[in-house]
Formats: sequence, C-alpha cells, structure tokens
Amino acid sequence: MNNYIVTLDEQKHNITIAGENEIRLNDNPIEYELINLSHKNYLLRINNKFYDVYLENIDKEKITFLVNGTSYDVLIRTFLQEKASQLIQVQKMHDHLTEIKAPMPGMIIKINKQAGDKVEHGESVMILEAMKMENEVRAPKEGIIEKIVVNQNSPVDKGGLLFTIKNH
Amino acid sequence: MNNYIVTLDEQKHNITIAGENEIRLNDNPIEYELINLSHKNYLLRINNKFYDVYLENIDKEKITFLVNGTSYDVLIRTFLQEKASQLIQVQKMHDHLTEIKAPMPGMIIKINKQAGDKVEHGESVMILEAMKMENEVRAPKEGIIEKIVVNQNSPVDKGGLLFTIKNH
Amino acid sequence: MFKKILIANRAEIAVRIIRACKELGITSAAVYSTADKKTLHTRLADEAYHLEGNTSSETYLNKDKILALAKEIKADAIHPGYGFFSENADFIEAVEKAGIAFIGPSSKSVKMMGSKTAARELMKKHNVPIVPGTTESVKSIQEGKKIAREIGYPILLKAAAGGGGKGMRKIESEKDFDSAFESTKREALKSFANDDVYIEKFIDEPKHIEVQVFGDKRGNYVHFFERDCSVQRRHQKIIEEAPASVVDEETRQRITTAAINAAKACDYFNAGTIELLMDKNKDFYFLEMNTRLQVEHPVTELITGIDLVKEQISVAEGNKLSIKQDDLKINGHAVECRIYAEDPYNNFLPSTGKITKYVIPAGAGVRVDTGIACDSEISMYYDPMIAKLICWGADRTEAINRLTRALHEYQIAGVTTNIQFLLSVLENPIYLSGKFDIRFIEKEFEQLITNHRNLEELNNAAVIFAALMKNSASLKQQETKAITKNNWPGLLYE
Amino acid sequence: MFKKILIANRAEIAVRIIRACKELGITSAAVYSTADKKTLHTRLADEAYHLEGNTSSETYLNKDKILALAKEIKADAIHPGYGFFSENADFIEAVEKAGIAFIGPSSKSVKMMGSKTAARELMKKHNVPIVPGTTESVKSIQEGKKIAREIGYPILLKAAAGGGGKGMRKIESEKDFDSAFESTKREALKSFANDDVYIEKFIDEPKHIEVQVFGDKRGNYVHFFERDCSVQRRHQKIIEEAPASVVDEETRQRITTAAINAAKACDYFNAGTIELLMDKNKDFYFLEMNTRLQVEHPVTELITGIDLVKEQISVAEGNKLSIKQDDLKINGHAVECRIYAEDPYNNFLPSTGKITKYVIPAGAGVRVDTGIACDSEISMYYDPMIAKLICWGADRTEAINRLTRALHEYQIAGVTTNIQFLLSVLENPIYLSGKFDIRFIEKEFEQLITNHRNLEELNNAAVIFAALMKNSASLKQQETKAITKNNWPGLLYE
Repeated sequence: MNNYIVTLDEQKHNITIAGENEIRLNDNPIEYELINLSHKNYLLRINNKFYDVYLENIDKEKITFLVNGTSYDVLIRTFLQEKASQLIQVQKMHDHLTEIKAPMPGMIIKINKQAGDKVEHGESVMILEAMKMENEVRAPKEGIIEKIVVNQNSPVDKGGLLFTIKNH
Repeated sequence: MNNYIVTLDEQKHNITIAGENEIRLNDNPIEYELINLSHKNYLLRINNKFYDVYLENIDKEKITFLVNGTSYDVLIRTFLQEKASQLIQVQKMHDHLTEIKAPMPGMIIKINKQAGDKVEHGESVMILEAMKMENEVRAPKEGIIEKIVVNQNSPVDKGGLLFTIKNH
Repeated sequence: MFKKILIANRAEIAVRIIRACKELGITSAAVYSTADKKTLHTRLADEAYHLEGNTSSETYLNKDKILALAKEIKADAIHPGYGFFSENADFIEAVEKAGIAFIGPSSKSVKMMGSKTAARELMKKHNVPIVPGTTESVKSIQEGKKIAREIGYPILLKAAAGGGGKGMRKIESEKDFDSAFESTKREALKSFANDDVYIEKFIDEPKHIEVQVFGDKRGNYVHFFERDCSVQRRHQKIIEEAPASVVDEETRQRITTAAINAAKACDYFNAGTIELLMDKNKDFYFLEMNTRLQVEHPVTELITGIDLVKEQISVAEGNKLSIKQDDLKINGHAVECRIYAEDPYNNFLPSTGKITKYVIPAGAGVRVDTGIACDSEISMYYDPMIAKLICWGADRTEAINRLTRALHEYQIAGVTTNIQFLLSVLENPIYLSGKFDIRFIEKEFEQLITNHRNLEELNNAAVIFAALMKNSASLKQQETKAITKNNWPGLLYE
Repeated sequence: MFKKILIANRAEIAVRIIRACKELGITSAAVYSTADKKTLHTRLADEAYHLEGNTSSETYLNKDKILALAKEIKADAIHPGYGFFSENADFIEAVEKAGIAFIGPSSKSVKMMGSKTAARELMKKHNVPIVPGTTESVKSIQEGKKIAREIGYPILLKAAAGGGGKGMRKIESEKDFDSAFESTKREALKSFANDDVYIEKFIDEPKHIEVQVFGDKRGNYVHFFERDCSVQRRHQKIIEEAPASVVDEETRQRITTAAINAAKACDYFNAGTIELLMDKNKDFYFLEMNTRLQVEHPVTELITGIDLVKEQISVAEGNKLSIKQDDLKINGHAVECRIYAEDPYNNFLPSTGKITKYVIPAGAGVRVDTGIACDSEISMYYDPMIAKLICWGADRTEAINRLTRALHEYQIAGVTTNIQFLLSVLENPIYLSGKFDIRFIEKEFEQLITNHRNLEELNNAAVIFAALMKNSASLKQQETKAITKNNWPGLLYE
C-alpha cells in the first residue's frame, strides 16, 4: 500500500514509504521530515536540505505543487493503478482520434478549415485571441478534420474541445 | 439584529448594516463592497478606496485583524450585549482586586516581594526574563500584594496570572 | 505642484506610478476594470474607480469615460503608463484641451513619432540613419508584395501606430504575405485603433539598443545612457540591461548624440526612448521612438539613481530637468527580467488563473516591480506580465548572479511562469558573453528549454513529496472507508 | 576560494550571508535550533544542520557542537554574523586552531577590543578621545559607588564584554546603584559569559555616530564613511542612516581618520565599526569598537555600492581589499528601520507568535532583509527582530519618503510589531530635521505614541469590517440554530 510509482517528465520513480522518517527512492534509503506549516504549505527536509513546498492540487493520480518555487505536475500511482493504466494505454494506441483543446481561455476569431478538410502537420486551423495576441491553433499531426466544435467569434474556456483530427 | 457597537481605542462606533452595499456608521450612510479573496483574506471597498484586510481571529465579542498592515483589535457587540456588558462593568467597579498577568512568555528569575507586602505604584515586584532581556514587572497601582502565584525560576505563559494587588 | 494624478493604466506600471505619487505626497487615483478588481494597483491607490467591463476598449482605452472621470475627481494630471493611451495623440490632445496636464510629451510630438512611417521620414531628414524600407504605409497586398520583392525577403511588416512588439510580423517569403498582412492589420486595428502597416528590411542578427532621453518644456535635454534589450521572444523583450556591455564610450557618444537629435527633431519633452538596431559593426539604425515611459525603465533608474517617474511628474508640472548631463554617471550595472504568466515550453502561450501563492525575493541589490499580490488573477484580457525583477550589481556579473539568486527565491502558484526559462537564459554562455542579438532566444531555443529542471536534487524532493501526499491521502480515504463502508470505485485498483 | 561556509547564526543575518554565498557560488551551510526550524535561513541554505535545544548556550553559542559540525561537513570557513560568537575571542581562537578560516578579525584584535576597559586604555594611548570613566572593571558595589560619586551621576554601568545595547544600565542616583549593579552583572554573565562591568560618565544628549572600517590581511585599510544610529529605544538602535546629516566634510575627515587609527591600533582586519558619541560641538568620544559586521551595514552598502559580506569573505580568503579609498564616494542617502515583534505602546515588550500573514514591500529604492517567511515563528528564545527595511534615495528626503511608503505596504499578522511607531518617528519634525540625539525617543515618546492611528479613514474601514464580520458570523449561527435548535448560552443577549 505504501509503494508508489511517480512519473515526472516521463521518467518513472519507484518510492516506498518505509517509516515516519525514511523513504526508499529507487531503492536508495533517504531520511526525510515533513512539516505542515499551514494549509497547503509544507517544509520538507531531505537529509540536510529543506524545501519549501506549496501543494496546489491533489486528485486521484495527479499532484500539482511548487518546490522552492519550481512547479511540478506529477502522476502518481500505486503499483496496481500503474499496471491498470498501462493496459489502458495499449488500448488507446488503437484509437486514432486526436482531440485539440484550447490551451487557454479566449475568443475564436477565425476558422480556416472545416470538417472533412485535409490538414498538414503544423497547418493553421483556427485563430484564438487571448490577451490581445492572436495565437494560431495548428494541427498537431496530419490527417482529416473530423469535426469542429466551436464557432467563429465565440469564447472558449481553457481545455475546451476545439476540433478533432482523424488519421487518413 | 444588524445593529452593532464597535469599540476601538476606547471609542464607541455605532454601525447599522443597511443592505448588501450600504452601511450606516454613526448615522452616516456609506457605500461598501466586501470581497472574500481567500481564507481569511478580504478586500473591503469603502466608497472609492480599497483596503486589504486579513482576519486574524474572531470570537464572541473580539475581532483581531489587519487593515492595510495596521493591526486592529476591536470589541464588537450587539446593542443587547453592550447593555449587558455595561451592567457587568458597574459590578466590577466595586471590586478592588487587580490581577497582573505576564505580558509575554518567559521565565521568572527574581521575585522581590511576597504576599502581604505594601507596594508603591511603579515598584518592581518581579523580574521576567524573555528574549535575553530582563523585564521588570511593576505594580500598576499602590496597594498590598494579595498573593503571588508564580515561583522563582519557573516559566510562565503569556497572559498567565503573576500576582494580585488589593487596595489598602 | 499636482495634488491628484489619475493613472490611466493597470497592474505593474500603475503600481509603479502610485508608489511615486505616495513618495511625493500626491493623491493617486487608479482605475480598474471588473477583471482587475483584485489586482495590486486597485488596492494600493488612494482612490480607485471602477470602469465597467473588461475589454480594453470598454475600460483602459475608453477615452470618454477616463476623461469624464478625470474631470469629475478633479485630477490635475493624467499618467498614461505604457501601452493603452500612452502614445495616442487624440487622447493626449483631448487631455490638453480639457486643461489637464498629460504626464508625457505633447500630442504634436507623439503624432510626429506615432506614425512610424512619418517618423522614419523625419529621421531621414535629420540625418539619423533608418532601416531600409517604406516611409509610407502600404495600401494593399499587391503594393506590399511589390515593395517586399524590391527590398528582398525576409521583411518585417509593422503597424505604423504600433510599438512594444505588438502588431509586427516577419515574413520569410511571398507565400506567407497574404495572411500576415491581414493578421497584422487586424491586430493593429484592435491594439492601436489604426490598421496602417509598413515594410522594413529585416536586418539580420542585430542588437536592440535604446537610449533613454528626457526633455523639459524649456528646451533642455539629457540622456540617461543606453539599454540593451536584445533578449526577446515573440518580438517582445524579456530581459533588459543597462548599460549595454557591447557599447564602448565612442559608440555611446554616437548613439546618445543621435538620440538627443531625434528628440529635438520632434520638439520632445518628458521621457522618451530612441530604439535602435545595431549590427555587428556597431552601425545603428533608427527603429522607432517610444514617446512614453518604457517597461524597462528601472534598469536606467538603478544605474543613474534618478527616479524617472518622479522626473516625469516634475517636468509635466513645468519644472526644469532636475539634473544636468555632466552630473550623470553610470553607476554599476542593472539587469531586468520580465516574469510572465506563460509557458515557454509551449510556444510561450499565456497562462491565466488566480495567484494562490506569491512570495517575492528580497535582499541586497534586488528590486521587484510587481503588478499583483496573492489572490490576484491573471486574466485573458490583458498582457500576462506578473512582475519585473531587477537586480543591481557593481558589475554585470554581480547583477546577473543576484538575478539568478533572486529568481530562485520567487514563488508563484496558480499560473505557469517563465521563471525556469529566464534562469536558463541567465546561465547561457552566449548571454553571459554579452554577444547576443535579437534572434538569441530563437537560435538558442533548444538549448534553453533542455536546460530546465536539470536539478536532480529538486526533482527527488518533488517525487518524495508527491509520494508522501498520495500516501497520506490514501490513509485518509482508508479511514473514511472503514467508517462509512463507502466503496468508491475511484479506488478500484488500490 | 572557499567552497563551503558554515553560518553560525540565525534569521535575518544568516539569510543575508546565505544570499551572498549563493551569489558567489559558495555552498552555504546553516545551523538551526529546534525553535528555528521554520525560520527563513533554514529554508534558504544549501545545507541546514539541526542543533538540538533552544537556548543559545545549547545551540548558537555551543562552541563544541559548532566546531565539530564545521569539521564534519568540511566547511572552509565560519561566518559568525553579529551577536553570538562574532566577538568571542575564545571561539575565534578555536576556529583558527582548527585550521578553519574565521570570517572576521583575528582573535587577538577581538581580545584587544573585546574588553571595553582594555579598549578604552588602548584608545587613550593612541590619542583617540574616550568618554570619561574607568578603564578597568569595577570590582564591588562599594568601589563602583565611589567612582560614580567622583565622576558624578548620571552614569552608565556597562558590561566590559558587552555590546549591542545589552548589558548596559543608566544610573540616575546612588539609591539605584545596588540593584542596577546586580542586574547588569547578571545580564552580562548570561549574554556574554563574563560579568565584568565598568563605569562611564553619562554624556548628555549625544549623537551615536559610527564609522565603518575595513582592513585586509596585508595591512590595507579603508573606511566606508559614517552612519548615524541615534534613534534608539532601550539602548538599542531602531533607525539608522548613512551618511549622517550632521556630519560635514571636515568632521567626516576627523572621525574617519580616528577610526582608521583605532583599527590600526589593534592590527585589525575584516569589517569593523568604530562607535562614537558626538556632542553638540561635534566633539567625539570613542565608545567601543564592534569587531564584526553590524546589523545596520546595509545603509553603508546602499551609499557605496559595496557588498560588505562579499568583501568580508574575500578578505577572509586572503585577498586584498577590492577598493581603494579614493574610489569610494557617497552616493545618495540610505535609511534603515528595524522591524521588531514588540509593543511600543507597552514599554517595547517583545511579542511572540506564529507569523500568519507576511507581505513585504517592494518597488524603487526598497530593500528588505528579512529573517522570516510566512509561517515562521517569533519565539521567546531570541531577539525579536523580524526584518530590516532599508530605503535608498537620491537625498535624505527621498529615502525617508520611500521608507514611509514602504512601511505602509508591510503586512505582518501574528505578532505585534513596531511599524506604526516607526512611522511616527519618520514624520516627527525633530527626526526630519536630523537634529536628534540618542535620547530622542525617550524625550519625544509621548508625541510618538499619540501620533499613532490618526487615520480616521483607516479606523472607519476597521470598524466597518468588524461589523460585517460579526454580522456574517451571527447569520451563520442563526442558521445553525435554526437547524440544530442548539441554544448555546453564548448567544444569550442576541
């Protein structure tokens, strides 16, 4: 139960919590101390070095936090969760649909393509305006626009689906 | 129910909350807006001026907070509470016992008086050491030491009773 | 002496001006859009007035509202900051006509320099070298293509009323001309209410060097030396410094003389900046004049000891310049980093959100000009700059080392920032050598982004922290399960 | 070049030294007591080592532990900060013997100056004027009373090993002698492990002026001009500035020459300060030499551009001084305020607690040297200084106006602070005139404390906020009551 796989920048780390002040990181024993300063603020000591940690968000498999001001966004799973997610990953490989989402909130001010159009990798599909800058939303791979779910001059939220590309 | 007496630096202010954006302060109508930024942090707008407020503590009749960095410690009562407290005040006037409490945590390193001793106003009764400084604890009025409740070389908490003086 | 100044701007620069007002005993009156209610300038100002809405045109670019407000609250003067109305001659003229002092140049000077094409013409006449290209706006795609073909690709398409890196596009070849033309015009119209564009020859690998000039209303001029602002991404400066390490005394003499001449050519008063491109032979070309305070003015303040905002206010009051050229000396070195809410690893895409933790660095040689506080929001409506971090050192090395030290102390949660990227720049050998040009980031990009998070120790701490959090969350859930028998399927694999 | 420095100190000054190390690329190793786990220096250091316990003698004054640690972690040098071991000749000697560099003077110089009585004797010999009084320690109450009678009351009773305002008492008349003598000896023993005391004539209304000196190990000396540290409460400085506005060029010449002579008299190297009392005729008397970095060193850094901590490290490495006297010039003016956790309205009683909100000021000319961060604790074990706020200005007025502006931006919750009191000082006419002496606070006290909270507007905001909070709490309780029917007697009168 206290065995975890942490994925950071696509690298996996194996962690075992061995006691109140001992942890094993990829099998190396490390002495630590965790102090809860206040809501969401922690001091983490690892051997003879303190880190100032701010917990931004924690959900089932994702933890977002700052360590000494550097932001981290890691995946964390128990061994069982990790195994299950690997199975799902294999499943997804068969699925060729790519969803393109809004990277930030803004306004769609121009749409250059329509469903059924062929697009090259890097080709501009629409223009998202945010903070007075026009940002071209480009196709992340070549393929065919399956559908466009936004309209010109309509606002979009961050993470909102813009369009999908299927392989051809 | 939305009528309050706020006591600040011994001055009393009469406040009526007249609506979501209107208050009457000593009968003058004032437009306000209160925004809760995050836990304990508020922005208070009064007419055309914003104040950065941090709520430190709130209990039945006492609220401690910072307004633009200036700390406030106010008494607040409904009209009924105010009336009741005035009655209690009158009661206390008959009672001549004065309690002297530790103004900060520290160590009692010397006691110069004992129960039954006569003390002058300003006379040193004991020495409280804190932060490497010796602080003389003096009699706030003349009278007779009724009792001393601490011992030499014993630590005291902030607000802990040290001794009492009765009138003679 | 002004009694009240209305600050027609927001965030960092509004805060900068409010602080100067407070130090001078002048009442500061701020304005804020609905989205900016929690921004720092709103809280710090002596008075803050709401401008309904969020778009610039409803709020910070709403001439009628701002003028009416200035009159209503009896402001003696308006400070426009940078951007927004700062270089808008119509606005300045309206302010002048209302009998309110504009803290900046005259509308006439702004007009002369505001049209980049007219300014190029004016400089040409006064023998200040300009970049080859048009001195009139381009009327059509056809005309543009023709000119571009003549001077040769790559070219730059620029908004005639533009500035600050906005409304500018590099065009590599003719096939990109159409969409770039349309897009630049659209952006220009939105940002500057004017869609004139012009063409400049793209000068390869120049440095962006600029000279801070200052004039009073009595015809006196000084310069405050130069700045090197060549570290740019998306045509916007992100690291600036003063003095420029490549500028020797002889070059300094040449560029500052040209800058003063340029200012005189348009009867300039108040703070202004002559932007130059400088090639490897230290030949320089007039790029444009910014007829306002620059974002990067603090580096100049740190090496001269002059508070430029206070000097602006004093000159607007009609006073003589407080210093003479001979009394000005360069003292040490200063470097500024712009902290943006953006993701350098994803094409510098702006990031929005509520700032949930905000710890600024401090200590010797560190200056922070911030626009936000904890619980402020970075919204999609405005420029995503969070703050400027400026460090002074006895020499360039000390300034950079302090900046590095201070960037490591900065803590910002709630948005993605460019802090790690800035740190990569500050340790890049080309940056350290001083021999970088305006394409530095573009050219070194791969290097700059792979450098990030090379701290194994920090990563280990992160990994350990994550595991400890997950573990304590699991323990809590197990406790809950034990009590409620709630078999939430989310814990299926545990 | 040192690779690792052990910092045998805590809080603000430890942070100051850690930052210098980071800027120099030297590994910083901190120590912390149990109570200091959440203090800022612990978090910022590259390495932090726990010293069990909380009292100074268990931790920051534990010679054996600190020396053993320095050897264990292979520190090349120890920086003592101020206080604690900084002027402890035994400690310095032990460090020297262990083959570790001490960042400060030799034990020999410290010994010569450490005994205030011997130092007075030495200065007398070198024709540096001293305050009338004993040059040997007072053996008994009887002897002391006899001497006091001779030189005349009021007198000062001072710890021979003392400094920093601790272990010092003014005696107005003979009847107070006994208790003051005992108490001073007790405090001296505890603070300096030496209960020798001596007597000085009490000089009426002098200024406290001090000269920053610096020597290298090759016999070169410079001074960094003077500071005025006359604003004191309980014999401790709370506001310091550089240069001293009362010191003219001629006086500066005299006091800096005397200061360099004093340093030479004890073969001094590294940073040191010659403290002087200056009377109204600008006659001055040697008070003591502080053989260490001073709390108020930042004001000198700001007017000279020299990082004194880096210079200390460089000199300790055996390097020549990095500057020559002729290259040093006074640039502008700097003023420092010490932010204490204390209650000026209750005899400056220290305040302890957890810091629950901490917002530091920023912007042009502002430097914050802080020892804490949010969630740190001010404990009863150590000096209750929270931070130093230092502002630079082109002149004294600008520096003071910036300090006032910045103090208004400071937000500290969890302890009582002296910020309001400092603001009162900064607007006091005598303070502003520059003509204050070391009894300024004592004399102006009534004025200084009645000035506080004269802001009706702020008070109104406070009163309104309190009512709104009470109202919303009442509403919540009513809701709860409605649901639970819980008639809590605490709401009896509602």
